[in-house]
Amino acid sequence: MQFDWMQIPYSLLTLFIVLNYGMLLNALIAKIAARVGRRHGIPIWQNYADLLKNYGIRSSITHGVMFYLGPVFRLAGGVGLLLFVPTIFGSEMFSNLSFAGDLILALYFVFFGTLGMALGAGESGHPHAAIGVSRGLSQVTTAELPFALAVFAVALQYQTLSVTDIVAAQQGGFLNWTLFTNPFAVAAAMLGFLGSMMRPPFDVVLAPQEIPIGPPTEYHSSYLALMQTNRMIFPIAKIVVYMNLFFGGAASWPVFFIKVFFIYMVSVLVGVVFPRFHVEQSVRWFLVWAVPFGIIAVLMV
Amino acid sequence: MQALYHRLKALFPLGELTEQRENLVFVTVDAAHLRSLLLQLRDIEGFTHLVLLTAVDWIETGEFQLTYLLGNRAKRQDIGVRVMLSREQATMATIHDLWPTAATYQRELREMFGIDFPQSPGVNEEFILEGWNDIPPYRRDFNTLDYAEATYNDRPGRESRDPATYMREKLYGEGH
Amino acid sequence: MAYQPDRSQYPQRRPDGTLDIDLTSGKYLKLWQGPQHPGITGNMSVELTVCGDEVVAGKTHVGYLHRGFEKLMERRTFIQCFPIVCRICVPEPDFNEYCYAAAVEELAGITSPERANWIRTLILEMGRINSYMMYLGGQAGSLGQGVIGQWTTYARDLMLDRFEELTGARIYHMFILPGGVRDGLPEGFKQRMEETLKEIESILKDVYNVMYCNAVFKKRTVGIGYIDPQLLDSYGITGPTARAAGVAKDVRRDQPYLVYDQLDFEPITGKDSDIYTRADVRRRDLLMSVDLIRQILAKMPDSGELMAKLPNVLHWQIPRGETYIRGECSRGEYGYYLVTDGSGYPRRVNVRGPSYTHAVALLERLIVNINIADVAALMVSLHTYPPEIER
Amino acid sequence: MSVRDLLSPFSAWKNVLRDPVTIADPLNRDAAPRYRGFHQNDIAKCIGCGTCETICQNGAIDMLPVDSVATKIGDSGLRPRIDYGRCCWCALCVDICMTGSLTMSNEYKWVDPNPDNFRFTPGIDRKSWDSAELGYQRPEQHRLTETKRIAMQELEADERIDNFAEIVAGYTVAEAKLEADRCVSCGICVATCPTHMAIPEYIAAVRDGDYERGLKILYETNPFSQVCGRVCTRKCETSCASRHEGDAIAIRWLKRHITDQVPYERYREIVGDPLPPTGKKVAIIGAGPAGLTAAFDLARLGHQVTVFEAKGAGGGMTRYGIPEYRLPYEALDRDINLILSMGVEIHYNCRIGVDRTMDSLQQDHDAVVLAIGLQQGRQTRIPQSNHERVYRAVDLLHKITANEPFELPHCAVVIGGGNVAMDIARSLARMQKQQYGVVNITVTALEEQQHFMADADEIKEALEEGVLIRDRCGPQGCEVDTGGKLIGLKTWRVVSIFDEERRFAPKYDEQDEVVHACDTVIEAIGQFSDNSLLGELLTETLEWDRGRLKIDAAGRTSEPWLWSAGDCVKGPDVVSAVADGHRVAASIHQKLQEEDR
Amino acid sequence: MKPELEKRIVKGPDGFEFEVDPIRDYFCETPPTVMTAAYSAIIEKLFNWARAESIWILGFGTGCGAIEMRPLMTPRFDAYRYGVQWRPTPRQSNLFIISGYLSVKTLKRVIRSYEQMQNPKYVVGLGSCTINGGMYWDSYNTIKRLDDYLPVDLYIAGCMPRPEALLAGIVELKKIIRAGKAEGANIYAEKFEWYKANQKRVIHDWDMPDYNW
Repeated sequence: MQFDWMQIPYSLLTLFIVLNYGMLLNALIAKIAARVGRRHGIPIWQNYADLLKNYGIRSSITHGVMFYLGPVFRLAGGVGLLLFVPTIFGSEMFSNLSFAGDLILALYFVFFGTLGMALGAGESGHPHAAIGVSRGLSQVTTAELPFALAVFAVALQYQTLSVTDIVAAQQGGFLNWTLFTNPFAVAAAMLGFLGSMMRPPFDVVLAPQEIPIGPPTEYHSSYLALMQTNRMIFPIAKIVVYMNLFFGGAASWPVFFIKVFFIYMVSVLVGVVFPRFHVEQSVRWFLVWAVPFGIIAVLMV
Repeated sequence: MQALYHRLKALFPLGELTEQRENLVFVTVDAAHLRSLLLQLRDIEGFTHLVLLTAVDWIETGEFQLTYLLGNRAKRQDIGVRVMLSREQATMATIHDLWPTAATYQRELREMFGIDFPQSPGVNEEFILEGWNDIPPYRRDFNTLDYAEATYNDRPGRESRDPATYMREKLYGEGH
Repeated sequence: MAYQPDRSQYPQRRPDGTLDIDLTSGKYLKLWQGPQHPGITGNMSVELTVCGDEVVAGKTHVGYLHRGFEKLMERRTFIQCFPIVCRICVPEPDFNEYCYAAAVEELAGITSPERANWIRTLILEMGRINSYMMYLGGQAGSLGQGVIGQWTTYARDLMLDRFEELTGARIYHMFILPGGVRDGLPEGFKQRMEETLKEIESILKDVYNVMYCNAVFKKRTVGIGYIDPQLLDSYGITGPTARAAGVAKDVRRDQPYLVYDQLDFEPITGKDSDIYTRADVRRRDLLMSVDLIRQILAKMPDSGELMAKLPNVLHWQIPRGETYIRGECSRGEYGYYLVTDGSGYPRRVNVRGPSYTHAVALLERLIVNINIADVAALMVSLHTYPPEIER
Repeated sequence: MSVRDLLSPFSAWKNVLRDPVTIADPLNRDAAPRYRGFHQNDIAKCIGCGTCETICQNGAIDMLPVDSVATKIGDSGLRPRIDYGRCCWCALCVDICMTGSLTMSNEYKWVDPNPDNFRFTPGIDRKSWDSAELGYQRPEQHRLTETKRIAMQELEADERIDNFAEIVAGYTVAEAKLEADRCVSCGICVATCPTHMAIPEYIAAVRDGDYERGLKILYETNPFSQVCGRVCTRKCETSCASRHEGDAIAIRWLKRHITDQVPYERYREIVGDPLPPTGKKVAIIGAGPAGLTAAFDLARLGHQVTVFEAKGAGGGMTRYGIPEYRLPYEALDRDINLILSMGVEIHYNCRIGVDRTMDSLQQDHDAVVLAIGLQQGRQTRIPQSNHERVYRAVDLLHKITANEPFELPHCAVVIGGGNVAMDIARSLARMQKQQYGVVNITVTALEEQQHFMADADEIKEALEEGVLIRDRCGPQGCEVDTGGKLIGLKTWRVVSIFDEERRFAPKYDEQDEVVHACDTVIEAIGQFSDNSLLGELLTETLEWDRGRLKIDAAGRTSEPWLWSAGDCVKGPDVVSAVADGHRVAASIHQKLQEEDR
Repeated sequence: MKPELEKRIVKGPDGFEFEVDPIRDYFCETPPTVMTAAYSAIIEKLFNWARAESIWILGFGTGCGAIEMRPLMTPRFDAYRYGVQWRPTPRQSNLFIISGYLSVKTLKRVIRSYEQMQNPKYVVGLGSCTINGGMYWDSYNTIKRLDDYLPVDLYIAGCMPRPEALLAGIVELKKIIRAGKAEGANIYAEKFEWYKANQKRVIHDWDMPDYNW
């Protein structure tokens, strides 16, 4: 694959589309979750207002360089993840900066933001942030484990580390999706996915009732706005990876929108109705339920 | 309840029995015999539930009345044990070892009435108030209205007229 | 494999019984839950000393809501006390009104009319439903299951509508006053109440399916926050917390007041005495209240006096005396100790809220050696309302 | 843990398909019909008694004057202003409201950035909820004060008809406490009482059972408390706040109760000794309530007071006008003796103008008070009314009191609907019963019975005692038979009493003529004062106002040494006379002090 | 003062002893500064719109009124529709609803929480108690006028105000914000000395720094 300068504005366009989609999707998901609670929920444009409001906060305080860099790292993680995987399969415009080994980079980016966040939150000096960070790191690590195993299985299965190639291999009817060709890997990955979406039962990191609200507890104004921006992009980017690896990717924007929505809904489906685990309970849960699937998947291939 | 009273009376110097209801009586005992009376009530007579422990300030006679209210669920009876303390030296033996929860009551009494319970856990710590610098507020000689008026600002602009006085001024031009 | 924390570095006890905690050592962390904290039951706080994520000591701090009711009542006439007492406990204010009214009636030698007693019972049971609904939302919410709170608050809102219709107010009803109640049931009340009860039952069914039959919820609550039945008396534990430990402590049965002796019910008990059992006892108690309301509406007289004759309330004086009135509120034994001295003002009022013992002595004992994440759930499971602690 | 535990939580998702239960427009949601929202006050009904302020435990209510309401009898002119920085919406103010004017709407939204705006006078300051119909109103049966007056024990008609024993028994201590307990101590009555008795205070004394304190309060303002406790016109009760939704407090009976409860021997000590003598001398003409009150006040202030009374005993109209069954002479004597015990000198049977002249009084005294009352009965001047069997009520009442003989009519018609008419009718009825065994008295008057000037109680009791009442009868002449014997009174039916401009101009239906058979006609249509004692010269010098002496607010006449008080200048009323006496005494005292300086 | 907040000498791992003053070490004492609208009118307008449409309430139930916050945020009244959300930390909150009476002990925490909120921030006083003391006007432990201690943007009458009244208040607050008149944070900065003096007059146990963001 050749690098073309034109890919940069194209990928920025992707970023723009995904950001707006993320804004609306998050609001839509919130509205759906609100429906379960038998209410209407936020207006669909709420996320724009929140974001703008937080950028418009006049005062802000910092606890140090890392506190400042935390959200930047986080956002970089989200944006980076998005930019280095192809968003729309087969589209010249929206394949972004993907390259042959982008799968490894993607894995790295998934983790990258969390680390930055941990450093920044740690510097805020707030005990709740510290507790949240330690919980977060242990949980993310175990949640990544089945995902990594699944990715490993998929990479083995398709004999490539290029996301584009993996997507290409899944084209031609939905039966070619990894979902059906390697269900154990998908199961492992989806269980890991539940853990990485910060929704119950795996939201012990934020846990407003225990350590309000974990790592971002000290973040505010523009810092928070940056993190919010990331919260709009990062889940979508992550889902893009899942979609590409397991659900046949998307060949056009409408397919992309629909697939992302449904994959997102998986975590919501579970998240709305369950309470949260302890951190050690969730760690154990991943080890007991998700990791074996991953191992089986790897072994099967 | 009369039978109970007579049984207790044989063992302790009790004051008169006040029968408030058929299942609620009050007796008075002196501070020295309180503990043994409570033990007797708890362990022999089945009054195992400490309902409450509180004080009443009888400032006219210079006494605090401590009320230990005990309940017997099986017999559906309650007995209030009154102990009169001098306001000047308001100190009482602690019963937190009989009922751990009494420590909280004693802490509150210490703070709100200034009654001391030596050896009760945390009795000298602030419980409800913070930075209190006046006499204990539940004492009768503490005037809450005066304190509030002196400490917290009122919103100005309030005034009121007494109808009788106002009518006399208005109808008869009399200023008295 | 059960989780076994490493306790080797936990604090030792000093000879005087206090824990040997040196904050400067870095081993321990002081963590405050509250007063500005979503995981706290109202405006109070718990000072946690944690080691890792285990609590080694907890201390309840109250007083954030202290208004000095007992002092304020000493300078209000007997009727003037009536609007103020309900403020002592926000989520279930009616017990204050009832206990105060009953205490005044007893000392003044007034009997409230039969029909008023039925309405009082009705209001108390309605209040119990509300309080339990708050609790259910809180218990699920403390574990991060927000949707239960949405449903139960809605159910509570429906009941508040009934309250509003009957009493003229949403939260502070100020309806039960010494001598009786303000008014009778409005037109069509029974029917609307029945609709509300049906809706509540259906919501409770959903709650049962989503909250009680929930693997994660069970995982988080079964076996946590165990209260030894031996502790009940020494810690003054009453109400559902005691009943969940297998002791059928229920004032409604033990010392029936109002019209409870004419109603058909049995105290609900559990046996495991953990958070889950307490939640379950409360849910079944709630269903029992629904049933009791149905019984009350069916049996209550539709006409008759609502107020006993009062002396002119502006200069009402009550002879010297003291009494204690108790009732079974949703959290346990609620009681008023009233002392009068022959003047127009109470000499002393002492309010015995069940949270007083539950949230201080008991909580401080139970909180030791549990996970930080369980603190909120434990606190909620004791169902404490701070205003009745400090008043 | 079972599969069910894993799956059943997902049942929550069924709600996605259900409609949300959210209230679509919560900003315009009505509260329940009984909701206790923001206050409303019916300004026309409100009397500004301030009971709401008294019961409010939050100190949220201020009583303040408002421009659109004037102070008048029975209405203080104040209106409650409520501070929503204090209110807790307990509605005790609505429950206690004596007139039912204060209510609550079911409106509940009030948002304002300025905290000083949350104060308003309901009904005066226009609010959006003023016309709201729903909201909390005090339920019918829900009363925090007793509305019914404690019934007074009275003699039954058949027990009282043949004697002059006092009808009213007076409250027992228990009854008085209950009655006193009904009072809300608003004090609206105080200004209505001509002599401004401290009514709430002495009622409080009854409540507390502290009768000596009560008595002291009574005699501060009224030396005729025994009299007023029985026969006061009780204007106070017409303005009583309890009157609006129930019976007025029996203020008169409570006053009497205090005087009954304290042994008479204690009175003098409780009332206290007069001040040391000042050496000033004051003459008072007439020992009626006005004169004796002035005497009492001045004597207590240390002045030397001499009272000149034309009749053989003191009390004036209270003795000679009010029948014994309403006011026993002993009660009157007790009051008078107490006054005299202050060092007042009294000369009975001393008619000024005959036994002494005004000039001599003026010379011997520093001030003179004219308190001669209204002694002469008015006449109807209808045809034949100069017949010897046509009497004036006051004359007959005087004869009855003084035990002067007169021929007791077998059948009498009384003209007039006032208290005097009732007094004479009932007095004669008693005498008829005693002497003839049957009562045959008819009372005729222009007004309808419910508009009679007489107290409703008086009418009721008169009817019980067998007196007939013929209302709306205009007397047209006495019928005399050929032998010159009075045989009846001719009346026409009254169509209207006043003309369009409210002037007295009765119209009759001449066709509807009735002749009331009788052997005696008694005119009870009012009294006037005989001022002949003044002498021609003084009469000339003094200024007059429509037949009465002209006096200023303090009771001064146009002569600097002469004051006048009581019925002769103010019209008939015991308690007004007492008030007058106080006023004159105060004015004289002031003058005398000024002279000293 | 709490023992752990007192100044003390600590011996470091390297053997050096140094003084620790927890209060001064943890918190900033710089008084707040007035921060006026810094951007051009049109941008400020946009920001004001966003501020009005995104109101984050601090989840601190200071008094009885807190009980109506739950119905407010749940199906029946669903304040989310109005752009209102609930935040557990003062850092991220814009609106502080003082839900009724404030005891002195809570006032201290309220001040601390308020100061940790970022400019612009709004305060709404709920019910009689915040206006003129309410039914606790004669209590020794509750303040009477909230505006003595914090700048208040809006008051809602009631005891306690119903959720509907709260929503009406929020709608009104939005109007104020949109008009750019909700400058409580700047008022607080301008009259800082005055507020501090008032606060210190009633909080006797003043163991916090003068300003701690």
